[in-house]
Amino acid sequence: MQFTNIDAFLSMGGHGLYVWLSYGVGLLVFIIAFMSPVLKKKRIIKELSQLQRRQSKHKMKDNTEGIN
Amino acid sequence: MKWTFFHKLGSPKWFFDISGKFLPWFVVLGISLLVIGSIWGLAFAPKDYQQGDSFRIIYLHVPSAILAQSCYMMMAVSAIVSLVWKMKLADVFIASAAPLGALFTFLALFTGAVWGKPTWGTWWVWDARLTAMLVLLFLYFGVISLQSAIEDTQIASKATSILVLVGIVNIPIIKYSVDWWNTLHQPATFKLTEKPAMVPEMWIPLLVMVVGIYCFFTALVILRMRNDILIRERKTKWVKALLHF
Amino acid sequence: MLRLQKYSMNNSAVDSNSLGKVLKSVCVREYLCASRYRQAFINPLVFFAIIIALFPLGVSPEPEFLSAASVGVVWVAALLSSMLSLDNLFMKDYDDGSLEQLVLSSQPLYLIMLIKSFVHWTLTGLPLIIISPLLAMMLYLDLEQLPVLLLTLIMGTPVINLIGGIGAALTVSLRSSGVLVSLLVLPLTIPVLIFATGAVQASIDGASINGYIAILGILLMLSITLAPFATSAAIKLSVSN
Amino acid sequence: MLKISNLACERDDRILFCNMDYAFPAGKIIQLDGQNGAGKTTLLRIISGLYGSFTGDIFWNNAPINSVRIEFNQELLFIGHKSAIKLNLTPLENLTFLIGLCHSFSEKSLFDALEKVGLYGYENVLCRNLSAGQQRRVALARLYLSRASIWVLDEIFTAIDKQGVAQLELFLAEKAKTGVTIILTTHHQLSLSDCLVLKISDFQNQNELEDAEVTEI
Repeated sequence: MQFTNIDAFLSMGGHGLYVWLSYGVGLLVFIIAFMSPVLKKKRIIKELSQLQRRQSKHKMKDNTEGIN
Repeated sequence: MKWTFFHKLGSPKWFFDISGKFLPWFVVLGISLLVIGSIWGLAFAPKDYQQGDSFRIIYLHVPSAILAQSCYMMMAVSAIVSLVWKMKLADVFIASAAPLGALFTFLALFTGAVWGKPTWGTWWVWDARLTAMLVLLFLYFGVISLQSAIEDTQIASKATSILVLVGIVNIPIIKYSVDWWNTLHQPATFKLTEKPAMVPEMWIPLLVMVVGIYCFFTALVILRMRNDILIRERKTKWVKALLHF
Repeated sequence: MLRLQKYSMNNSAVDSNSLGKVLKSVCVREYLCASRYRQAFINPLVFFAIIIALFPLGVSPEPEFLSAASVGVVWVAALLSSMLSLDNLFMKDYDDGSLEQLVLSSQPLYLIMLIKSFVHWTLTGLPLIIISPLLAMMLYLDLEQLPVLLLTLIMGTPVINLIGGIGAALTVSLRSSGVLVSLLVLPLTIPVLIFATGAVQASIDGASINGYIAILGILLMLSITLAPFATSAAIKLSVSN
Repeated sequence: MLKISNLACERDDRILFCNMDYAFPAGKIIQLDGQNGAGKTTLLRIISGLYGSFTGDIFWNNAPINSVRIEFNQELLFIGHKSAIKLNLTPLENLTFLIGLCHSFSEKSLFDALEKVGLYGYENVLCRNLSAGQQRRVALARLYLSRASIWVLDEIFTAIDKQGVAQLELFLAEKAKTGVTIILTTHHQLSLSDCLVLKISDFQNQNELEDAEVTEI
């Protein structure tokens, strides 16, 4: 451990603002980069299954019409 | 001649199945390596004798810069694969990796600028590395906007592949010219990241971060590629079967 | 063997035009079209002059400052106006279907693209080079440096045209492609800008410019040999839209 | 001879046609038939090599077409929706370029061709001053000059008057007898007797796309 206490760790020898700004933005970027595809996947699956349901309904209708 | 291996590799379904198995590992490995590396770098690595603690930005700056550059290389390899063997997965990779490349380039630029403030006294210096990164960011923007401007996905992919290849031929020239320009206008000053012989306590956490960011990047690319594959292959049997569950 | 025979057979049957004649007919048509619609090639020139005139207005009219900045300003303005003229390169040919005919020609498309680039350069790059001494003098560029500036423009503008051709070819099928072309092309032209302005700067400092000119020559050769391939691939792609 | 085998094309989430096998016999006129948006133009563009997003094979004289592309292009005459006519050029200049792309010619032959399409006296008028039908005729003058053996003609009768259409049909029939394969689309009722019809709807099998393994590479 390079720092004696938590205050020294946070102040980073006077460069705290720069170091923590970098890491904060880095964390933000990582979270955004990770969450956006995860959320997008849910949306895609929802949309695609809706689309599929609509289409299969159409097909069923066609089929029954054919039988009648 | 038919390469069954290549056939398999080119199949989105195969990729979707296999990547699903590997994905959690990359996520866990990436995140834990990044966490370990950051804590190590922030709290345990010795401080630099010249720059003090602001040097700890290196553990974020260098890995993202390395990744940003190698991401373009990977895209270029994919572009060749896409144009020569017409492999769909390569197209998907380029489309998925370009925004990530831009994001990590931005991160490298941002951390570089923030690091520049305590080191040089200004937020932005027309340093060769930073300028080259800025140009790289523009190249990524070009790829992204071309991809989204063309509606037909297949044509968009091919066009992007051509652009990426043109870019990769140019990148060494740009890098060289920016280096030249920099030595011309600024006598070599204090350079970021060029340290005479880092001690192991300094570079081992850096190595951890580099490996971690690659794992994390792999996980992100897989996530994005899987999304893209679902959309592109939405009319195939296997995607429809997948959605039934 | 078989293919060779077939090839010669076809040749005698069709008697297709020689490469030289085809390239000549492309050239002739480009110049004819340009002569009937001159505005398309005058506008970028005016744009070039306006940018240069804006600079002293926007920054400072002091001779010392302007003469120091003149090379860069002339070059950046030349770059921007080249971007503007890229629209003329393929847009009309795409709209009226001429590009399809060029793609279906039995002659190598990359040579046709090279010729088109060259013609386009003589119509846009050359006039720009011709008026640039006038504008450079308005920016108080040292007269002794003028030949060096012209040399860099002569060697550099074709490179910009050739690289720009790739961007124009990639985006020709899109409506409103203007900004996109610049976004794609401008980052790729940075080396030309650096070495061209570097050469003039070196000449001002009394250093040798041979190295810079050699590198500009390499860039020119590279883009002449490589860019038409990318352009023709991009054209084939855009036509298939 | 031109042959397509197992051709399939999907566009805008729709399968235009699939499992298409057809051999275009030499010396015949083949009319592509289908509704608007059925994929007639796309098929013509695939055959001429302008459109690449398809699966299946095209053979020319039993060789895969990509391996004989230059030879094929020498034998191909393609006139599309866009007629490649520059409005700022005269009919003569336009023809000089379009024919000059393919083969050598004499100036007189250009005048003759323009006369045949009814543009006598208009040789040196800018095309922008001609009517739509006349502009179309400039493009069609290429037919009278072409030495190609495969003609791919997309909606060439558009904007042409009845008399012109009749004359063109006669010319096409005559040309086909000399061994030229003519593949065309048109909304006109062709009055030609020995015209083959290729119905695109015959190849519209609405099956789902197979699993990707087969179609990938």
